[in-house]
Amino acid sequence: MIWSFDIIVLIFLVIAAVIALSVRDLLASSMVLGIYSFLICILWAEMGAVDVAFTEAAVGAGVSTVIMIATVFQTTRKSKD
Amino acid sequence: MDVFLDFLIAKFNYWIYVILMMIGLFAMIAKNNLIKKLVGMCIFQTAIILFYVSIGVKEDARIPILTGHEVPHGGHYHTEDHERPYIDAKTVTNPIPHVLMLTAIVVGVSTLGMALAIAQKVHLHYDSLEEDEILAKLQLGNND
Amino acid sequence: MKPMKLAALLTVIVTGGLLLFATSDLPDWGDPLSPANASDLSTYYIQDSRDVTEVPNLVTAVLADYRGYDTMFETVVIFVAGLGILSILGQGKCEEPLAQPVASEQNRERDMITIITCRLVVPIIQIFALYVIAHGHYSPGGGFQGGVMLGSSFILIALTSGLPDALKRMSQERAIFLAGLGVLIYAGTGLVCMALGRNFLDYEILHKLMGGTGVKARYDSMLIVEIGVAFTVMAIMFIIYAVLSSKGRMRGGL
Amino acid sequence: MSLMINIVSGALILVGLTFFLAAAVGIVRFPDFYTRMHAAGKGDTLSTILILLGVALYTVGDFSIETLLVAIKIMAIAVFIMVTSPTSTHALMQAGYDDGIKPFEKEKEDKKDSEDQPEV
Repeated sequence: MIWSFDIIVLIFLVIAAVIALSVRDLLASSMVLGIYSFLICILWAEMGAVDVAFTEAAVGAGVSTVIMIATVFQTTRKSKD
Repeated sequence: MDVFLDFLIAKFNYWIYVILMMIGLFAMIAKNNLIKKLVGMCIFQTAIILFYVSIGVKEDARIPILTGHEVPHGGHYHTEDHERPYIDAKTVTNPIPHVLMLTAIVVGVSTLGMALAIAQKVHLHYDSLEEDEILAKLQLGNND
Repeated sequence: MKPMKLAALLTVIVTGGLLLFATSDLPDWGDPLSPANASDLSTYYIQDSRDVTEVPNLVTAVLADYRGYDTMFETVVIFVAGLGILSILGQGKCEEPLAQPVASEQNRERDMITIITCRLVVPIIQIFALYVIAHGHYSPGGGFQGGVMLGSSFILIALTSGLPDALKRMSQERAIFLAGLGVLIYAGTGLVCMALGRNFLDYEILHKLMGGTGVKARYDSMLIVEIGVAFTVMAIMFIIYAVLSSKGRMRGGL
Repeated sequence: MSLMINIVSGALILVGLTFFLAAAVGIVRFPDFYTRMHAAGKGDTLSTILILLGVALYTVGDFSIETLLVAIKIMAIAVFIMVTSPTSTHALMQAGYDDGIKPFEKEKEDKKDSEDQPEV
């Protein structure tokens, strides 16, 4: 564990979460959620949870983002809030 | 200053987890769009998983994969004969939260897929993902 | 909608304030002597589990052996989620027109460069996924990660050369069969243990079938169990993508 | 010998980071989608390969079979990135072109306003 690195990544995490929820384009929202997942993956690797980080890298950046984008593509891209 | 820094390092993680959790909760309650609600659900879920994993962190500890282990050849597994070094539990990260949360992530993505499927079904019926529009159409259907 | 947002904000602030107040009672971050870290159970796992199972990766040992029952039902949850998605959106009977013009189904020219690169990359991904599954005893990895990677290699095929092309390699029936097979491998291992007179998922007795000692039986049956998990996860990940990207029609797609 | 290797690998990582910075500046400063992707694709690939090369060289510093194996794995990652990163950039560009994004043209911008720097 490296506490300074940890604090920086955590602040980025909050920024990414707020952007993912405040942006009006749902496609952009899904992409930012992918970035959020990757930041969390970095955080877990730093905390020593390598297995969890590996899973999150495969799931969050791979499958989760893709199925989210597939849904946005099949339904609608616009959001009112 | 040092006291404050120690306090910050000790508690800063938990504060951020609470903030992330509350961001997710707020999105789940107040956002109008169904996909946005699901994004909030994802953030809430990861905040809880982060909390669990950070419980197992130990200062200056290694990852929970033991080294210094030679693979026995030819199926000779004499565990009594091997000289195992004593492992100090303080030097290895606690593996239990990792195990619990590893499955939670994969189950999380399948539940997210389920929720997205329901959202697609809702869009198929009401041609909208906005909560208020769906409610208005439901009201219209009831008045008939 | 305004009062709703205000109420939500109030709820969030109150709950968050209470939780922030409660963090003062939590142990410090990274404290090796916190109750969770100094418990007998975690100390036992760290000190003794390698002698009992021969697996240096403690997470794999705890996941597939000590907590095997838990992992089995997590696998079942994933399987059920896949079936649920199929039953919510599946059927392929929906008649409303595609969101994108039908041209995307056959006529749209797929990009040559991406297709060729994916042909190059997909086998490497699959081999690496198999390595991750098989090498989970010694490095980070295991059934869940390898399964997700195998599934995403099929998703990559579907993304570049179209969903029909991917369904030719992994049809819906085959995916469901593989998902069921994975759960069957896992539960079957447990049932064999029961048949030999031990508890469910108590792998030690399997040395009567596989030879070697009880420790080696535990080591080997962990791999078998991980393979079962990987089958289920791979198939369900692909089903989730295939259903969601085509609105359940299983044609067209992104 | 070890010091020499450390210096060379440090220099490689530093050059890679410089290219990374250039790519990031390019993404922010370039006027339209295509030029931005140009900066991202080329800068990212080169800088990642340079950084990985530096890391691999640093790993080989104390030479043994194990460190050599680690270095080979790192170089495998570099080769993988060399194949996939330009392809993903190309796919993004293709998607943008299919979507009908107009490329940036200097003349039109000049007519609008005569500033030296194009609007970002």
